[in-house]
Amino acid sequence: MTTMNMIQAINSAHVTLMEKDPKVVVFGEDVGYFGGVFRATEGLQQKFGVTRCFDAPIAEAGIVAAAIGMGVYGMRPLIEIQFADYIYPAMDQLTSEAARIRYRSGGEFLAPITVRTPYGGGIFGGQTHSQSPEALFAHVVGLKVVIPSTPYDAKGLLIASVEDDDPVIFLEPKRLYTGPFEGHSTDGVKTWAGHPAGEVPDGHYIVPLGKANVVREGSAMTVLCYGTMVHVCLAAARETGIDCEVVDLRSITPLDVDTILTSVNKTGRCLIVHEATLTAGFGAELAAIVQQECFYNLEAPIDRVTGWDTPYPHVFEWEYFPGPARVGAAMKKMMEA
Amino acid sequence: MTTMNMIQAINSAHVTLMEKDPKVVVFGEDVGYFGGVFRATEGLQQKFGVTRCFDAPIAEAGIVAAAIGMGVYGMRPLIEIQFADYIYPAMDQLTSEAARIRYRSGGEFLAPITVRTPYGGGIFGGQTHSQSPEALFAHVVGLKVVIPSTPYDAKGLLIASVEDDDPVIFLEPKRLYTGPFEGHSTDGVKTWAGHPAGEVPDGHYIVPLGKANVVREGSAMTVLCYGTMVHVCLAAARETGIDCEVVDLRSITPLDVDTILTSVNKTGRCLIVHEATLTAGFGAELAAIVQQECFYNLEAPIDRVTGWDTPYPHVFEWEYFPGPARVGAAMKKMMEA
Amino acid sequence: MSDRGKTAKAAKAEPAKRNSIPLKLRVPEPPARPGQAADFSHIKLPAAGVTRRPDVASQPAEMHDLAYGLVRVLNEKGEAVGPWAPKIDADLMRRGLRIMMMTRAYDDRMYKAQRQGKTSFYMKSTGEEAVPTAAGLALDDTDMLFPAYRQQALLFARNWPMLDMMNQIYSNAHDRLKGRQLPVMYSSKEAGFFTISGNLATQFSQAVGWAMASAIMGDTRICATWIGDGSTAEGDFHHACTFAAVYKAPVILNIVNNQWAISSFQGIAGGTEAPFAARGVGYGLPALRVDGNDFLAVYAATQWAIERARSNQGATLIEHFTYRMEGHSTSDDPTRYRAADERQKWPGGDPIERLKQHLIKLGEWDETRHTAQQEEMEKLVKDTQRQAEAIGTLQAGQKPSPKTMFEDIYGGEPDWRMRKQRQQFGI
Amino acid sequence: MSDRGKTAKAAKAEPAKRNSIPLKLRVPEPPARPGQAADFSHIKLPAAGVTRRPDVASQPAEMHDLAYGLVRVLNEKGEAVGPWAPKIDADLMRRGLRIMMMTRAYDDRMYKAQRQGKTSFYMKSTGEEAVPTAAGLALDDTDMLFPAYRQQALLFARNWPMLDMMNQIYSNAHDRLKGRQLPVMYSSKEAGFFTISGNLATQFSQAVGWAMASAIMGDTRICATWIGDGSTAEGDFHHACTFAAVYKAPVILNIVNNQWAISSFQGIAGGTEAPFAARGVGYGLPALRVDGNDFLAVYAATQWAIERARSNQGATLIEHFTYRMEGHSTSDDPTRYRAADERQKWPGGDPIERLKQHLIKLGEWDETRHTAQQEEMEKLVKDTQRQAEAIGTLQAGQKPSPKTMFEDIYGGEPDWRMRKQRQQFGI
Ligand SMILES: Cc1ncc(C[n+]2csc(CCOP(=O)(O)OP(=O)(O)O)c2C)c(N)n1
Ligand SMILES: Cc1ncc(C[n+]2csc(CCOP(=O)(O)OP(=O)(O)O)c2C)c(N)n1
Ligand SMILES: [Mg+2]
Ligand SMILES: [Mg+2]
Repeated sequence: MTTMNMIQAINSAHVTLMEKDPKVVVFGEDVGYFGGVFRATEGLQQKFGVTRCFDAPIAEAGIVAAAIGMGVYGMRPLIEIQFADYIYPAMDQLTSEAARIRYRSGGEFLAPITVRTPYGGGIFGGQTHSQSPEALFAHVVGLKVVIPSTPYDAKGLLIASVEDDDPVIFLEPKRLYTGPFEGHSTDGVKTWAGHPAGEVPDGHYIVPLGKANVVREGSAMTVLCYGTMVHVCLAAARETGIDCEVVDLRSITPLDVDTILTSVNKTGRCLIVHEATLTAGFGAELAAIVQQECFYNLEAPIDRVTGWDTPYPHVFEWEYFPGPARVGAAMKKMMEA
Repeated sequence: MTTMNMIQAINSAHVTLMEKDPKVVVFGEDVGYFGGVFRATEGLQQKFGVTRCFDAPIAEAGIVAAAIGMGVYGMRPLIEIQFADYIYPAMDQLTSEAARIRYRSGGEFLAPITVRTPYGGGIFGGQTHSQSPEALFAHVVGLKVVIPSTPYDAKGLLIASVEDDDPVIFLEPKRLYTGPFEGHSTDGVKTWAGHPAGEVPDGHYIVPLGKANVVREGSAMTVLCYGTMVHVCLAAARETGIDCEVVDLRSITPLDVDTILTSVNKTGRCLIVHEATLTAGFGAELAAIVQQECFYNLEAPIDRVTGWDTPYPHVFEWEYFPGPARVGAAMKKMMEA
Repeated sequence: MSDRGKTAKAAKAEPAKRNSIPLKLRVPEPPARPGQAADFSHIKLPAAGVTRRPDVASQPAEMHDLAYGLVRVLNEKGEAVGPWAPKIDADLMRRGLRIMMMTRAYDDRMYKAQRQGKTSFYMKSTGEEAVPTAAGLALDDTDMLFPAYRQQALLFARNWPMLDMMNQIYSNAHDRLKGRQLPVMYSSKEAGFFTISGNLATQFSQAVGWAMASAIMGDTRICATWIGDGSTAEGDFHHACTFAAVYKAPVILNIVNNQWAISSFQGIAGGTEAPFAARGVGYGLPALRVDGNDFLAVYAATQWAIERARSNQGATLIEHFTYRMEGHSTSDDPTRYRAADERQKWPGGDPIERLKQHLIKLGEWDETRHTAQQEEMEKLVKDTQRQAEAIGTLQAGQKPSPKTMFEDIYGGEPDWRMRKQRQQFGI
Repeated sequence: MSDRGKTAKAAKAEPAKRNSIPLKLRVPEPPARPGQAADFSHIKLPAAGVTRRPDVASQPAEMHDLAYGLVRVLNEKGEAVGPWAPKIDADLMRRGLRIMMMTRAYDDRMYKAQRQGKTSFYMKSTGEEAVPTAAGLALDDTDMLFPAYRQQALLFARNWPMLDMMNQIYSNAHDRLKGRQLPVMYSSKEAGFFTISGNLATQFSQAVGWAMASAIMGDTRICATWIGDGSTAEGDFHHACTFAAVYKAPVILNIVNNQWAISSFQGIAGGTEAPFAARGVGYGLPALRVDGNDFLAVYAATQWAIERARSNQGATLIEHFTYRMEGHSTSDDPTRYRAADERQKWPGGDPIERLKQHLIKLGEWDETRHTAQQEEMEKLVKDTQRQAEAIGTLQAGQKPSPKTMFEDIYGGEPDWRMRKQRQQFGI
């Protein structure tokens, strides 16, 4: 066990994977000599050589396509898209190709690629360094979508993703890289030291895809969330004093519906929180499932607290961000319903 | 009034628009001399000249980008993406650009483009000629998403879309091009002749965006649908004898929530039908809104009948397609709940 | 929001004093449309043998001219001439001829099967058979192929069973793709033939990734990929060229310029501004322009590219100049957009006819054998078709099991939604 | 699903008999990394004046050499020499010098403001000022600009108020972009300056569309666009070149090759395989390679391209060869990936210094005036900064009204969700 922040945990996952399997290859914009703009791949080129970790041209579609080709060859490419906001040029290669190759080849060819990409706001990145596009990938059958909320999970989920034979979009909440963040923009910076999930095993372990984590047990309501919002929801629960059951989904495809339904059937209330814009966000799918499966146990309408249906504005980062105040207010309102 | 099929109505919309406004320009793959693989732009190049209607290189991102540039100039580009399945290469230009230009320029620059594209199954097109990607665009704020279900609406909505200053994704249910289709794959081909909405005015008119159409009034349940599914749902209502209120949404962004809520509050039941895959499809958003806004009036869980969470398989087109049998079964089940 | 406007007054410089003429848009047009006589006068086919053959070890910068020339080996007399004439024996040429004839017979038959309603769709490769056939024979069977949809001959070149291909066309119970894909979108891992995509151009950059992987692993296998002239306009083409050049990937990038992309002539993809091969020059890739209807030229160019790739000299871009003799697909009617007599006037000849004449010239073939082989091919296709139809067609006979529809989306156990949906579907 | 396997036995040809060497991946590396001495020996700067100037009416096919040459006008003695030396008067050159100095002073100050926590981000254009300045002056003020993020000098060239720009940097109440965009992502319709995108390369193909529109409408306005060397790898670059060539769009496509893309040297974008200008040759576009640190060379090349565009000869691709003297942005530390003494050893000089020497040589400028202008610029920037800060910075002072966050997403009346969300937000 070592105390790691999320970047270090991700870096450690790379080292673990690359040491174990020579077929794991890492590339992306600035990931080689420099080690990535967020330093996630620091030291890998020095340790494993230029053909195992290298810089790529600025062409996200090309990066994903090359990874697919390598995956078809039999390698396990682990690639970085510098910001999730820049993944759209690769949409066709992800949707029409990575997600479809197993199906359309009758199961003969695979695209076992993992696409890491920092997402979400909270670093004053403006509308093109803050987006949360997870819903787009959740709609594409054939892709898996994984979102860690702690260093421990980040490493374990990343190893599980790379060892999985399916293409995985691995969204890293960049605001959590250096410490847990509860959404109080004016708070001093917290680090992962001291947080139980900041203790990370040095070697190989996995956190399985499709297993949610009940990070707080409670009886008053169920809160479904992932990524940065896990910490925001925990803060809101603490601050409101409402006995929430907070479920960190960890992956939205596959989705741990059993854990979700068990919790909502128990609490009778369900709040969904994500940072992405509301309309057709993944919260909609969660609400659709929960209302259908728990209809007779629901005591209040399911509510969603999310980013607004606007781009993520630079100066209004904190007005946009669904922080503990907005989440807490929704919790209170739901308890009154 | 002329009897037109949907292709003719779309063609007529082009003629009306191009005659009225020299700034309307039409391009796309094979749309020029040939008039498009579905013949929607037939005769336009001959009538308006090669610089008003012309072939484009096979580069969907390039086509959309060129349209954006023309829109910024002050024109109103009306472009065709040959199949909706081929729109993904343009995802970045649509999401990061067309949808954002007004916002990020403080309202100074506009991208008044309309992107027409045939979508949906029913023509044995296999998984790359049958997709329904509307949910992806519904999640992107800044885009409008319009889906007609009749020749009359197709022309009126297309004119409204082109005259709208915002970028519009205009999804044409290709299975409805030549006739209304109720989902019985073995039925003989019906034409639009005889259908009231097959009578189309020759000149200019609009069907406004954001106004749903209650195509069948009823009291037993509300059925929300669009495109081909409108006809399937009407057939299912007829075949089951259930007194459904069938709402054709016509556009999903903007969404006519008032009409939806009024209907569900009246009927107490809501079935959502679309051809796209289930998970994170637009039906999820509809369910999320309806359960929240009509919670205390709902007598049964909201159900969704959709394409399966699989690609659209060539040989199992009719097993995949959410036809009247599946829709009818869901209607009956809902009435029993 | 007050006086933001005020801050924003640009002191405009005085307007330019020049005589501006109105701008106009140029939209390229093919030389002839329906109702006009076909016109190939713009096409300059250099004589066979005149284009030089640089040493395989030459630098790309020393061979820009090759992108603007045309490698041709077979002359009008049926002789193989010039520096590119490959040293291959008659057996191999006869094999090439046989594969091309098999492909054409197969195409004709499957096209008709679609017309008879036995399947939904078909695409012929008529007139372009030399491109995949010669490349397929030049490459090792363990090299990987990333084709577009008009290289079915590659499968014949690898002795892949025709019955397996027909089962795919019919989406029947023996279709290895379980009826999922549109006809002609073959896939076979065993044959080293990558699953064809309905989305144009995507394979081009994937192939570069495969080649990079082979290089990273210190393997000896290379790969080849094909793209249509129209499809070169997609970004994937650019990514493929960029990655191939940057990492010196052992890949052969083939552009099949059959001059048409559905109804759009090659000028709409920029083919009249510069030959497609010239695109490669811009990336520093060696680029060849080859007579795609000349079996020996395609074979020789492919061999040259193979040698470069195997010796760590990286990728080669090859434009195969050919002509799409038939419609784009069964959904297309070319008389609506191109001159009716184009096929007749096309000066590049028929690849089967040209190789046949060469073999006859060499004394290695004759009309009797040719007619016999033609009949043999027709019979083979017919017999195989009978076998395939005994299994099933799209409309009749044995289909794959519908439950396969829910398989191969992910590996491992089905998740909650998949279990629920399978159940709803009744399996 | 029975015996699908059985049909699929490919009769493999016998394995190839050759000596295969293991493949290997080539990953390009810059000549020097931190801890090593900078090395520019691979860069060959031809003498000023030696590169020929083809007539504006020449065909692209006749000038491939220009993509491999380097248009240079200012020699080491500060003289303007050769066929590209533009005929411009001293006033215009002094204006260019002033704009470049203004840009540099502005960059320095805004960079510091970010370091002082007054905003979140900044990007300098130090060393590259000649590229946008000369182009901005050569173009008409009514021509349209589609810039990347390092062409701020274009706004100065159009006399756009510096205060307006600073308000954007500070996202304050007077920011015309209402605080929505990251600093440096300017936009001004009035200035004909398109809203800069955070998503690289997208403007390149949009500019071609704008130019096509101008041509369709029979207008006389042309446009210009800029892209970084690294960004040329995006598909948009390819689409821009393809559309520009096919439709002969009146657009100037500028590649600003400053040799770095964050930490990646130009070889990762393919710049060491062939000059970026050569990409244009492949499309049949006229392509120039220009000394980007030579104000007169950039001006002359732009003028040449303008003449072609205005006379319906279509697009020109220009590679401006320059050097990014500073870090990528305020988020970057270049000493982590490149040799510490690169900036000192860079042989291309400083564009401000070179134009200054030329003016002095002509007797049109002197050190005293230069120093005075330097002070004037610093004062101008400081005064303007004071004005801007009086309005507000990212952290303090007047912000745009939060309710603007919900505006300009769509035109017209807000829809149901927007009404609901505004209400939830409390407006
Ligand atoms: C991304 C994408 N865009 C459009 C299409 C529709 N389409 C199918 S084939 C074709 C023409 C391709 O022409 P070309 O590349 O020259 O190949 P050819 O058919 O001549 O072999 C088009 C536009 C597609 N399949 N995929
Ligand atoms: C689509 C996209 N991918 C990645 C990025 C992240 N990014 C911002 S600047 C940059 C480097 C660009 O280099 P270059 O084009 O050479 O321009 P320069 O910064 O040198 O002016 C990168 C990778 C982005 N903004 N957009
Ligand atoms: Mg073609
Ligand atoms: Mg650069």
